Amino acid sequence: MARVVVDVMLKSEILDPQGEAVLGALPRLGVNNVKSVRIGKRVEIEFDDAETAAAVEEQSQIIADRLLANPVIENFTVSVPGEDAA
Amino acid sequence: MARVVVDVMLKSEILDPQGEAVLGALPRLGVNNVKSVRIGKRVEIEFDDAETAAAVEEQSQIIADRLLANPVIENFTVSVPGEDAA
Amino acid sequence: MSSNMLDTVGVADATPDEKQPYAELGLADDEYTRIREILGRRPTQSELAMYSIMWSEHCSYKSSKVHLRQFGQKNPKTPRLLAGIGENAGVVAIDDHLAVTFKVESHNHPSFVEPKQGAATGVGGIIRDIIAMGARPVAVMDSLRFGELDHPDTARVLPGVVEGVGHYGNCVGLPNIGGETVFDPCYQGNPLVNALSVGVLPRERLQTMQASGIGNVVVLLGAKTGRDGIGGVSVLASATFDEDDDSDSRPSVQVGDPFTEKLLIECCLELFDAGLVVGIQDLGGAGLTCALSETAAAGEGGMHVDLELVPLRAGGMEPHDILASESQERMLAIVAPANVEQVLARARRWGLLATAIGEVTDTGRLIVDYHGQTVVDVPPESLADEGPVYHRPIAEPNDLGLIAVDRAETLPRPSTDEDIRQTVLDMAASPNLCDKSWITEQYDSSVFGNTVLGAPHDAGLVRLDERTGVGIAISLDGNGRYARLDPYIGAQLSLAEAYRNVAVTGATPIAVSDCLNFGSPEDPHVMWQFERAVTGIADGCRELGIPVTGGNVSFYNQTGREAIHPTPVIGVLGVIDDVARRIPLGLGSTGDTIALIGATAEELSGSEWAWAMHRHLGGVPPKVDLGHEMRLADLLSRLAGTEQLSAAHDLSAGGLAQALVEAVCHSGMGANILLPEGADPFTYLFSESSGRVLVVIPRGQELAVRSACEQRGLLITPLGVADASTDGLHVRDRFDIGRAELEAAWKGRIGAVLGE
Amino acid sequence: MSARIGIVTFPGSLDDRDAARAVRLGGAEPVALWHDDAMLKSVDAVFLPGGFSYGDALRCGAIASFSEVMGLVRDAAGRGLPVLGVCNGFQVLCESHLLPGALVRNAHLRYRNRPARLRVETTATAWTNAYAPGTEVVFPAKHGEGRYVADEATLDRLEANGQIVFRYLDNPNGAMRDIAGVANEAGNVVGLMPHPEHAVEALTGPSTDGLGVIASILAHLREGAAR
Ligand SMILES: Nc1ncnc2c1ncn2[C@@H]1O[C@H](COP(=O)(O)OP(=O)(O)O)[C@@H](O)[C@H]1O
Ligand SMILES: [Mg+2]
Repeated sequence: MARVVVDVMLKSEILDPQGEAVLGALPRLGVNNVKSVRIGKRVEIEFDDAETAAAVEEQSQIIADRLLANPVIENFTVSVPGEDAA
Repeated sequence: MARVVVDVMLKSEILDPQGEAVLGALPRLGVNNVKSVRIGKRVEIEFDDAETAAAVEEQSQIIADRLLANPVIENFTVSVPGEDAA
Repeated sequence: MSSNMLDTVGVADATPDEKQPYAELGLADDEYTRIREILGRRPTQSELAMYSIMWSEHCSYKSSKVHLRQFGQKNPKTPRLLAGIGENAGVVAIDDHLAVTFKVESHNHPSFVEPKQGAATGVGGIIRDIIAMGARPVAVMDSLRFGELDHPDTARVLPGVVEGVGHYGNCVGLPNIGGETVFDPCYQGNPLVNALSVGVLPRERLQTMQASGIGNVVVLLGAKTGRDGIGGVSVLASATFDEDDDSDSRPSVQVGDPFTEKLLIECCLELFDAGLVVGIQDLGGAGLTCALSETAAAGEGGMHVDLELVPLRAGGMEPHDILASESQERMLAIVAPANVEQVLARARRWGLLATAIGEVTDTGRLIVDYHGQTVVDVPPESLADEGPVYHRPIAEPNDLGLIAVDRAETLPRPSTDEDIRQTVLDMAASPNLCDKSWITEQYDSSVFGNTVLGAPHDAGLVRLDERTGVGIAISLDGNGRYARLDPYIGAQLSLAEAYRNVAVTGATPIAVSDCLNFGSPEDPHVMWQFERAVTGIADGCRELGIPVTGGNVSFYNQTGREAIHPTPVIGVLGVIDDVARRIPLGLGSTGDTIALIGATAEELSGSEWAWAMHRHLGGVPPKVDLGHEMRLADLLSRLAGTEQLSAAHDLSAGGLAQALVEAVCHSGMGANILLPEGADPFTYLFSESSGRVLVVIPRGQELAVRSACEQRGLLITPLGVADASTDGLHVRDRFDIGRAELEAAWKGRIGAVLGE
Repeated sequence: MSARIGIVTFPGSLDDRDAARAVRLGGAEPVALWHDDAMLKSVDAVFLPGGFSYGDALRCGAIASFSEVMGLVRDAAGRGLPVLGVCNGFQVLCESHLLPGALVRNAHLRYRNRPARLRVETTATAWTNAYAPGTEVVFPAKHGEGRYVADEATLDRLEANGQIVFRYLDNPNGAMRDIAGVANEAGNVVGLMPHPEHAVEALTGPSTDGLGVIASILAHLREGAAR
């Protein structure tokens, strides 16, 4: 199946208030050895089965760049989960 | 560096309107071959360097289970990015 | 980076001929020369960064200062004014105990680059100005301008801006009580996001920004300092650092955190109430640079800071980065040494970072050390108060004569009743007049439980004191088209409209704040517009007897050579002794008389009709009569809370037709109208003559209201009756529009265009 | 002596003052509780107000559920202490597993502020006993994440047990089965998204229907005292 994952994270220099809030809450769970938490988006995209890997790759880049990530404040990576495992 | 990634996704039976909205917007980008889009969270946690891999693994499970994901609506997976590459 | 790279005062002394990138930092040759004269040497990198920031247009008002002086010169004297221009925000007395502070500020360019965060941090910034005066912020408002509604970029900018304004205000817990949304192609590449905040304080809690009391401690409160918004000084990055520098590390956008701001509000108020701070200043556009130099300059004039104590969010920040950073949600407090522990403890309780970073000294110098080495040693007033002042060239635009004769009164008009009926519907559906609830529903309007009137009322009205019922009303208004035709009259028309909108709630206007959005000050035509607009506001306020208490200037709103319409946005604040007396919007009850106060002339140039139906902008704007506005306000405040008035609504864009459409749509009642004999129906319905209000008078009170009008020389014309059974707009002998058809035209337009 | 109703302030709570006003106007005594304090000050009931506790990071209410005070509230609720959660307070109760289900992003993806018409579905709770069954009320609803979800089995069980307390007449957020508010099995813990505390004064609210919630808790406490 043609499944692609796009991870979108705030650029490292941009304040991540959510991550900060979670970091601040960890001691309440008894966790005191975490240095930083950053929270971003994970987007799972499923393409039609018929698509070629190249087409999927190209389209995913377009979707990520133009729709999923805001280049002013975010970076993204596109990955095909199957590939890692292979 | 002790870095862990927790991916949190809505359970498949829970409506994901954000994913639906992205799916609906794709034809405007000229993309017509996507079957589904699901949007979840990616949480990157950085532990103190001194931690052992086992401790990191265990703590991450606790954090994910108790705080990062709500079992009523979400599933999560914990992964250590380094491991994939190795 | 190794310390031997640090550009210290000593290094500057030793290397007088080092070339410095002052031009890239926006400083002119003579400005740089002056800095060298002030210091008697070349500035260090940190000093150069600070001067470039503080002497920028944004911070020094170098192009506008000579004109803004008019406000101080012409302001009417009033005992209400407790703090005025020059403070973070103006403060006016409400009664013997309470005072109110309010201010409007722009965040235009950031909102174009990153609409959500740009607008959000605009709201955050203005809220901190209010806190800095010692006040609890109690409401926000937003005045927005975009390109055409159906332009693809508006689909990007508008939802983001609205989400940002909403997100920040909602999360910080301030009701949004009104604003405006205007569409015009001139704002296509330059959307305007002007945010207002208002706060309330016991009079004795008024705070100053003075760093006074030698030995007092300088405490930085709130968020950590990161690389936000230091793009401007990135030319100072040292060569060694540049190599592992990715584009990431110098973001020009700031991301705000309303949660931290909420904690800042609560914590600062606790500190004020406990008398723990001597002075306080928000960190805004120019970060520590501005806060340190302004507090030092306002106090005894000396301050020493150890910059390495500033808590940082990012690695590898150099002193000038720390000084220039625009990280949000920070305040600077001046605290007596004995109280420092308490201040830190209270901040901790709120989960806020608080750090002592320096102290007040008697040196008369602002000295900043970094790990023991001096990187800044300057007279603080040279940064804060003695920036350059320009008398920019001024020239009347040469197209004004041509524009003035191109009058909208000559445009083809709808002639038949059927055509007029259709025009009412088309206008109601036009972007500037249609229902704005797609936007306002994204804002919390009721948190605090004191909002008596919010959107869609002519002005927002909030209760300040539950026991006495005392409250305030505010309206924000601008009209770029009128200001384009005549900036003096246009600015006064906006002032008159905001004044009238406040009066229509029953409140009495007492003070003004303004945000002046213009093109490039280097363009003499823009400078002419600016000078005329400022003069119009200053003259208008003097005539109305209400002072300008503060405001903001936004220049360079232009794409290439094309400037936006000159757009002064005026905020008027009013006071009402008991909010229960407020006058609502609507049509009262069946049988009530609907009447028009004020005269209608044939004034169509610059009108919404000319624009919406003909894309026409020309001629001269409607006349302003501020004396008339004052009599009208007096009448309304007299009738408020009596049995003589059941509703009122200001007439503005779209004229009488639009006022009736809104009254019907908001009331669930019908309006049964007969246009006065002899009046041209089209003109009567669509002219935008100023100084008019639609009023609804309960049965049996008509004579009393008529005589109250006549006493004040105000024309009142009965138009018809409110009628639940008509349910729609019925113009006798001419046309009928049922509620369903009216609402179909007026509602849902914005959402539909934006794709839902 | 009037009933003491504790109102919890978390960092980021916003409607706590409004909750206190509503309690006061309803004839009870509001008692301020601080999220970090390990004491409930012997209150007779607890009101978790709206807002954005801890910035609503991660999921609304998630971090607040780990606060000191929620540990106490959880124990006390188990022993029958009446607890009401409104908006963010409802989210905190779900995250604390004191109420079933979860609140997720509105189906239309935007924050929306609108008066909501609701039907009181059960009067057999500590917080709704003063209403007549089936009463229609109007409370302001204002939230971005108020869509109630739970699995079908849970929803069926809630229906069967009469744990659905308020239902929307015009569903503003896509909530499953139009659910606006639910109770625990015992009926002492109730959560709802719309704000009864913003419907207590004609001058500022769309109705004064919210006073019924305070009247209910007072009646409930009186009854308990009489027993
Ligand atoms: N258009 C204006 N009308 C009146 N006062 C203005 C105007 N623009 C700026 N001011 C005043 O000049 C001072 C400096 O403005 P500004 O730099 O915006 O304040 P801050 O430092 O709080 O951001 C303030 O007191 C402000 O009220
Ligand atoms: Mg300021």
